[in-house]
Amino acid sequence: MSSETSKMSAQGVQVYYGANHALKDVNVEILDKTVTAFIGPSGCGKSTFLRCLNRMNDTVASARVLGTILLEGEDIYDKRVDPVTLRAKVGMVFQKPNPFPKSIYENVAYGPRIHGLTRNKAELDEVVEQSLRKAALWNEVKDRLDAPGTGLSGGQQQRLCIARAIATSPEVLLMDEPCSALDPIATAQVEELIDELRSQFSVVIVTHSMQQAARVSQRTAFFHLGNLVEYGETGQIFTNPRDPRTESYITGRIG
Amino acid sequence: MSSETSKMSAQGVQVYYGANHALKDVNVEILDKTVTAFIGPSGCGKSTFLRCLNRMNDTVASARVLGTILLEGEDIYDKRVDPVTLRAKVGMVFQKPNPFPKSIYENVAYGPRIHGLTRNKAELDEVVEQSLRKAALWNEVKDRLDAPGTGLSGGQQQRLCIARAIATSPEVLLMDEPCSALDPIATAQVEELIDELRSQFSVVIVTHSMQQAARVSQRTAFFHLGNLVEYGETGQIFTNPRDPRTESYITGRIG
Amino acid sequence: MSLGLLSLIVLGLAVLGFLAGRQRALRLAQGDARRLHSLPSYYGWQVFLFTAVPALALMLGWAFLQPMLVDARVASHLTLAEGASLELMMNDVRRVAEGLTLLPAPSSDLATLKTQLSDAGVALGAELRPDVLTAAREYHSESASLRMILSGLVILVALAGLGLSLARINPEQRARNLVEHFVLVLLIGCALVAVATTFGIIASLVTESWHFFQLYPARDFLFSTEWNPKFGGGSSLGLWPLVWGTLYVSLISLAVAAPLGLLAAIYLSEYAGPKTRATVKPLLEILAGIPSIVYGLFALITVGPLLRDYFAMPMGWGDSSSSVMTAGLVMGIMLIPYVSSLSDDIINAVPQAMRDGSYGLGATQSETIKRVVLPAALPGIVGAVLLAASRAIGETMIVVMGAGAAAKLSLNPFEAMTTVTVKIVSQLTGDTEFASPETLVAFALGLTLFCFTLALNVVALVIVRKYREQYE
Amino acid sequence: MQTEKHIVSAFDRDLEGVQATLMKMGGLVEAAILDAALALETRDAELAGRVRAGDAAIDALEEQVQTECARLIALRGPTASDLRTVLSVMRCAANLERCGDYAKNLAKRSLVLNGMMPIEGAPGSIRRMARAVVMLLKDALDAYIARDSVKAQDVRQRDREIDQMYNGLFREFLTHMLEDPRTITPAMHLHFIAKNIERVGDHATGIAEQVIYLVEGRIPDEERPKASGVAALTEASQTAPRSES
Amino acid sequence: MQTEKHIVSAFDRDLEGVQATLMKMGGLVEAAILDAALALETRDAELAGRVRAGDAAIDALEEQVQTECARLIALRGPTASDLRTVLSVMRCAANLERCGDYAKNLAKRSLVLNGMMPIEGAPGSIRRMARAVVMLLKDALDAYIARDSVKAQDVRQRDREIDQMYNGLFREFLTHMLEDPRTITPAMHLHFIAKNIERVGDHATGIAEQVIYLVEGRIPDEERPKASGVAALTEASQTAPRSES
Amino acid sequence: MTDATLHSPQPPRSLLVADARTRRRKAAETRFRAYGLIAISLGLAALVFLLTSVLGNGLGAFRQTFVEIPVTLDEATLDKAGTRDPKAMAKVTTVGYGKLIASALEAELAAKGLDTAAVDSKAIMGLMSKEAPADLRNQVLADPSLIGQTITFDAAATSRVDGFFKGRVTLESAARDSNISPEQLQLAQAMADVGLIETKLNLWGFLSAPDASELRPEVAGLGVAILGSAYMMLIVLCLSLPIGVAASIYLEEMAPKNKWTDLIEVNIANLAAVPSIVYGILALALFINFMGLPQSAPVVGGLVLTLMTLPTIIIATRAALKAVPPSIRDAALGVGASKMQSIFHHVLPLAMPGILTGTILGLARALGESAPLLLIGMVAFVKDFPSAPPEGLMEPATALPVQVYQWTQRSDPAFVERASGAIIVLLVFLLIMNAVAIVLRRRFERRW
Ligand SMILES: Nc1ncnc2c1ncn2[C@@H]1O[C@H](COP(=O)(O)OP(=O)(O)OP(=O)(O)O)[C@@H](O)[C@H]1O
Ligand SMILES: Nc1ncnc2c1ncn2[C@@H]1O[C@H](COP(=O)(O)OP(=O)(O)OP(=O)(O)O)[C@@H](O)[C@H]1O
Ligand SMILES: [Mg+2]
Ligand SMILES: [Mg+2]
Ligand SMILES: O=P([O-])([O-])[O-]
Repeated sequence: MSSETSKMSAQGVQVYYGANHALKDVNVEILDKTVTAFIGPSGCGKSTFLRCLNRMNDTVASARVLGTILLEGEDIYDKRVDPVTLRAKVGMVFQKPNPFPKSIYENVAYGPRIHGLTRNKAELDEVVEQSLRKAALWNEVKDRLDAPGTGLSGGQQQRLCIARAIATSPEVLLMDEPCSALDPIATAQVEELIDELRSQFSVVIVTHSMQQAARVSQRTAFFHLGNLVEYGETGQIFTNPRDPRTESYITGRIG
Repeated sequence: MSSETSKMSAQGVQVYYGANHALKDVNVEILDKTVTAFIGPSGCGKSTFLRCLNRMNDTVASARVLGTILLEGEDIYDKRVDPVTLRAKVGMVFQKPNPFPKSIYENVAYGPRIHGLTRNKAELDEVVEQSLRKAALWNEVKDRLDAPGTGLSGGQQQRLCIARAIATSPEVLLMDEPCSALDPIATAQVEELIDELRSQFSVVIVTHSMQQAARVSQRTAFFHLGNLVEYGETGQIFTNPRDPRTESYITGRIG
Repeated sequence: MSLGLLSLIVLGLAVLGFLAGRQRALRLAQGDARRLHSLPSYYGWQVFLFTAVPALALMLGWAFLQPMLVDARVASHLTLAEGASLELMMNDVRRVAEGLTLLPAPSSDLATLKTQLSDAGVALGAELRPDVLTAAREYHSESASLRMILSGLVILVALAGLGLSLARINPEQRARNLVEHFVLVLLIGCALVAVATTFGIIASLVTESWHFFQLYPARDFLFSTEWNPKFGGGSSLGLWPLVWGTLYVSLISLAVAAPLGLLAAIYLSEYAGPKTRATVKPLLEILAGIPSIVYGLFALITVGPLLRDYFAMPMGWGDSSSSVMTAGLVMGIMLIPYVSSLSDDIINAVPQAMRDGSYGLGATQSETIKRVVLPAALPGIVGAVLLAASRAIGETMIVVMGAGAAAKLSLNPFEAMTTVTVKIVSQLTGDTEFASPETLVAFALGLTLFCFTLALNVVALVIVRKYREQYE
Repeated sequence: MQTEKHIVSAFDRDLEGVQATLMKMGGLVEAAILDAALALETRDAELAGRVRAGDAAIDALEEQVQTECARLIALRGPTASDLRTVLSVMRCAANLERCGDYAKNLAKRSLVLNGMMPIEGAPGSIRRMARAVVMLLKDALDAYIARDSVKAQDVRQRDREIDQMYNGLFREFLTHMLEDPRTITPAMHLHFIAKNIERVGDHATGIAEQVIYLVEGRIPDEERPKASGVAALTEASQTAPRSES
Repeated sequence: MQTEKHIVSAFDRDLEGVQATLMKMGGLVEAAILDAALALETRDAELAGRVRAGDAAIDALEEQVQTECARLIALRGPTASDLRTVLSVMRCAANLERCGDYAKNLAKRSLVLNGMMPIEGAPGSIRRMARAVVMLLKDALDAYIARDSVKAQDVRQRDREIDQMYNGLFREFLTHMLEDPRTITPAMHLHFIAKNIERVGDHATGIAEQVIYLVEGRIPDEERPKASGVAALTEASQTAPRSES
Repeated sequence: MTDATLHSPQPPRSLLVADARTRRRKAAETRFRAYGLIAISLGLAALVFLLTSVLGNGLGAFRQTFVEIPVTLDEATLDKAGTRDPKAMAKVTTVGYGKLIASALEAELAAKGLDTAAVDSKAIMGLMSKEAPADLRNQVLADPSLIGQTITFDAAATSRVDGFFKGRVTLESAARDSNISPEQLQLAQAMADVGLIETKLNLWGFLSAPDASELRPEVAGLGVAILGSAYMMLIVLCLSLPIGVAASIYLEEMAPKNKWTDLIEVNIANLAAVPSIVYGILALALFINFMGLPQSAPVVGGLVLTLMTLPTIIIATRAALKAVPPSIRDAALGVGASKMQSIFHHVLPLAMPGILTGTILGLARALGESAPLLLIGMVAFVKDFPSAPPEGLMEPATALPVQVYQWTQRSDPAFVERASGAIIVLLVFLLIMNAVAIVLRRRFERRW
């Protein structure tokens, strides 16, 4: 189903928030063209690790990241790496749909604009259309690209955010509980979209819902108390986990 | 498992918000000592119906309720009924835990105080302790009854709210998505509690999570577009629903 | 060259720099902006900032320093007459110098020059003295030459910035990061203005009070109960009558504002329908938007006489239209919206869930308010009342116009009393001479007032802040 | 049964995948039974060997179906008709696997029979019965695919015919044994073969019952319409004990 | 397997309930087999009749287990070991139900045999074998309860002994038939009875395999350790074909 | 559990019967509601009382009694050379014009046949403002072509005559008044009857005229004050908006959250609540005493008001920035925008309505502020208009609220009317600013 080449590779990642050791020696290979899910109880460090992958943790003053994270072999925490460029390559979608209060078009065009990815309006139009198509939103919005993005329904907004992230042609898409603010039907649509996106991107998704992880991911990583307890093929994690903590969590014996 | 006597009975209930016909001819018997779950897509009228049951809809100016709702044979929409008295008998627990910013003790004592249910402090103490015990919270808080209720964890807060509702010795407990603001472990604890409460109260719970409805309820009502589509034994609804709409919803074909 | 023109030139250069920088970056990237580290306009902005900011900063600094430099040099030309102040003479010098720049052909004769000057709109109080004229001439030429030097320097700095930053442009240059750092420094500078203000307030109050206490014993100021300034000297400047008046007025105003404001806030946030709320709330807030001078006038011409004619005189409590009661009542009206608005916000901040919780238990609305909402909002409300108190203590115009000027320690609210702020105004308006204790006492009063309100504010702010955090 | 698509199409994909595997299994099993019967008639040791070897593939498919279904339940948490589908797939696979075993057993016994005295006509009868039972199995699987409960009921009815064929063979072989004691050993094998083929019919009925479970949500009440209950037994007591053996 | 409790204890309760039903079924099945064997030996028609009637209870229990399990999956969406538990319960119930069928069939045939010439020693041998197989079944269920995979492996090994007992009986009955053609019909019935008891052993093995699946998450590779593979077959070709019939 | 002991004393109650306790609770409810209503009514009554008092006192300021007389502008007296050279014409002083007016008035009285026996000619001139001749002179100098023509000259009547027609002055009060006699008033009444004296709208005159001395309240206007206020507002706007926004951006978005920024935050909140008079002291000590800026100059007023407004704007701006949900920032950062880009592209534009609203409200407060201006000498009597900025910023001026204060300090009761009138003007400005703010807020209000 998914090619097994590694896209990102985290080696011995540790994160401290001040004195709080939030993440302890995490080693994960994010595979190319694969949906990887991070599950685990609240506060176990899923989001923290996710935000390490595109250095969103840089914006938290107290956060300190140790270890190496490679994107296609290059250390993203190298001094010469500009986090801004990195984030264009490792896009992010957030828990609550957060379109800019601008037109749909402008929402999608923003990334290409600030990164100077297109040379003219025609190219930009093309990028916007392609991104919206990939996000399975084009047909719903093509007649009202000038309408404000905030006027869309929750699920559409989230897909717009995905389109926006896609527009900078990232290699990896990070999603932090992208459906937790959506109703079930919108959730299903976004899950469906994630399933489709996997043919083109690596997708990493944090979710509280084990059902969701089971539905959309090919690989699952289980975090517990800042440790990466188990990482493997989703089917195996859910039918026959190796670690008793994973088993306990999956079957609802620990939170 | 549950005795089959009817506690509340809704007959031909219709609700309008202004011109919006939100609920269409709903007939439901809420059984005594049974957990009844309301499920259905967003906006189908679950909360609306729930709030009819203790006249919380009275606080919405535009809401108009037709039909009869009987509590042990008495029409709760009768002119002579004071909603204030009704709500002491039909308690309510809300989506977000909302303890009063007072001590744990005061939170629980509030209801009995305003209704004058106890004659002296000793009786009140007794009521508070019993309520907290029933809410499976006593052991966790007995040493700090004077600590503020807001200092508890989310799940504890929700159980405190349940204790508070229990303290007026209601006959029916209404819960509107009581776990949707809680993390999985707290959710599980509250579900467990609901399961225990059923030996003493009728519990009616609105939930977005079908898994939750399946886990905690004995009866399930499925609402769709303001209609009560199907109402029956939970196991039957989930394994062999009668109405194709229920089937579609349960199996994830309509949102 | 006037400063305005100079700044225009600098800005013009900066705009040119922007265009050139952008262009150069694009050219270096062979027209494909994607090869640049940053967007082309950032290269332009970088040049703009390096051109404009140092030059303008130099200009501003110079503008502040120049008068001091020139003053120092010119003062040597003046022979100071007995009793005359250097300040006043320097004022003349400046005026004359200014006049000289206006006149096309200033006459060398003193008398004609004076008429020439007065025709040009420079009215001189005293005779034009020769040494003043020389000083003015000196002043004039000094200023002119300094201004020339400045202009040259500023333009040079601007050009240097432009050239250097243009030369540094290359496609790998992190223009965006550079610009952003630059902007950050500007932002920090602006943030420091607020700090500087506090610093300025404290410094000016403390230094002048220090001067005062050298002239007048601090013990008398702090512990005497008599206030009786005499401009001839031998004043008694005791603080207590003023403090008493201040507190008395504030108390009365709070006694009016706190209950009315709170009850109004409760009614508006809990009972009133959206329509009532939408009309009444802004109406009440008008009260807060009305300047205090208006209240002052109201006290002076309406409330004062009213109270005197219908209460004080018939009851035999006094016959002054200025009274503590007048000022307190009017100030109370003014403070209603301060209490009600803040309380309203605070009551609204109590989550609806809290009310639902109470209704769900079968509480009536007033029970919910009294037992759940108000206790939850109490710290915030206390904070609101404290802030109103701070405002009452510092309020000036109402007491200046409504409370009277007599420093008294009395309990009769219909008597005129005075407050700290009134005395600050009365000691500092008119001809001020910064040498007598009667003037300088105002700074000591200011310091007292500042400390009072500071204490109240800090307490109130801490309370309000804590309260806000509760629901976040 | 639902005809609309799931909102998340991955579930539909998975479900279709596992049902396709089931059908593949069905094809293999049908072929195995027919081949084994042919090998018996033609005394073709090589074909019989192939059938025996082929059972491993059927077993592997069954294991795949069971694992896939468990995975599907674990990952998708199916309910209502979806759950019934998954469970019925699991049960059908178990049924088919057992049928595969019978085919293998038939092939094994046919190898053994190759070395013994042939019994006149018996292999032909066996093969006819095998053909009939494969038809039944095919129809059951068709009914499954089409979610056709009428056809499934028909399959359940037709199982009686298989039972009757078995009863006939039982008597026939018994006659042979009584007539000629040398045929006792081969007839014993034939007895077991016939019994097994009759069991295939029962499993086809099992699949048909799954179809009814799928469509109507309940397993049909009596296990299967019986020829006539106790009456059949007393009759059979002289001949062959009925069915659930 | 997990030993901690679920956070939501209702699931544990349900799971325990269904496993208790399973154990009850096991008890009924064991008793039915022993009773049927006793009825055969003592020619006790009344006891045999009771065994036959008792099968309905076993069937009902099986249906209850299956419905409960489906309900459990629908309502709780179990995963990992919980899911395995539920699935294994379903499979064990199917196994036990089948064993119940065999017991009923034994009882039926014992009724038929009552009216025929007794074969010396055969009922005693059958009963010994039945006792052995019930021991096996009991051990398998004990292993299930204790989640004891070692014991389960032991059960799988001991199934070989049952197979050997069956082979012995097969020869014995064959000898009887060859010696006295009048015994052919009753011996045929005894043959089938022995075969069925051997199958009960297989089902016990099946339950043991579920234990291993439960504990280790996979069905053991070879279906069961065989006596000796092809060697056994060539030997058996003269006697009885092994097992998977 | 001892469930049985719980709530045992409660007999089952029917929903349909209200017990005594319920009725008591309902009564308490009604009472509580009434208290709130009373409080609101009192507040609103105070507002109404205040406004009617101000309006009642101040509306008169927009009307002015004029003596209307035809005056022939005699070339011989006014432009002896006949060159219409303004310089030459300026040689004719107000005294000359005074005589011209006096004769014209007397002629007119005679023409209308009014009996002037009871009043002498000085008293007749006393009906008109002392400013009248200067007024006429200004008219002529502004338009020399008028010379030789007969124009109808509207001379402002003195404050007493004005007061008489507005009901403030009566014959009895005139009897006790040294500035006017009952006879003069009777004459004035007679002149009014024949249309020589008329009270009419004088909006422009009131708004544009500069202040006038103690003796001529009738011509005192708000021109200088409005201009001074405008200059100060200009300075406040130009300084406090950019500085305030920049400071807020730093504090809200950029600054690390530590003790120092916490201190700055408390400091700013405190600055917003520091009494305005303290700012006056600061300005006096810093700008005037230390930096030597001129007293009474708009620049000093502007600077001190800037300092005062800054915390308000910073607080409003920070609130507006805070109201922009963090998700917007995350969104921008997530697609690879830098922090500055996320702020300047997204956060700031979204916060702009809030910032502008806050700024306008801050300006409004600054516009009405008087205490600090008193201390920096803006109470001085300023009759001359300051010139255009930037020079004008350094010239003496006054401000609206201070003008009010000044007028209240004068003894002539006519100034009370003027002060109230000035307040109406001030309130109108504030009303406009607040209305703009409200419109802005309504228009761009965003619910996230
Ligand atoms: N900005 C922060 N400052 C300090 N500590 C933090 C910060 N963010 C997270 N933490 C801490 O780091 C730990 C891991 O947090 P993280 O947000 O990664 O958990 P999570 O697994 O994503 O939880 P959730 O499911 O609730 O989102 C927690 O203990 C949390 O308290
Ligand atoms: N206060 C209200 N005023 C007007 N319309 C309302 C109000 N509350 C609910 N409605 C409308 O009534 C319908 C039913 O709403 P309700 O809240 O009962 O749905 P719900 O099933 O609880 O949905 P959800 O799962 O999202 O909570 C919706 O169409 C909603 O828009
Ligand atoms: Mg709802
Ligand atoms: Mg097999
Ligand atoms: O399939 P069976 O061997 O049990 O008939």
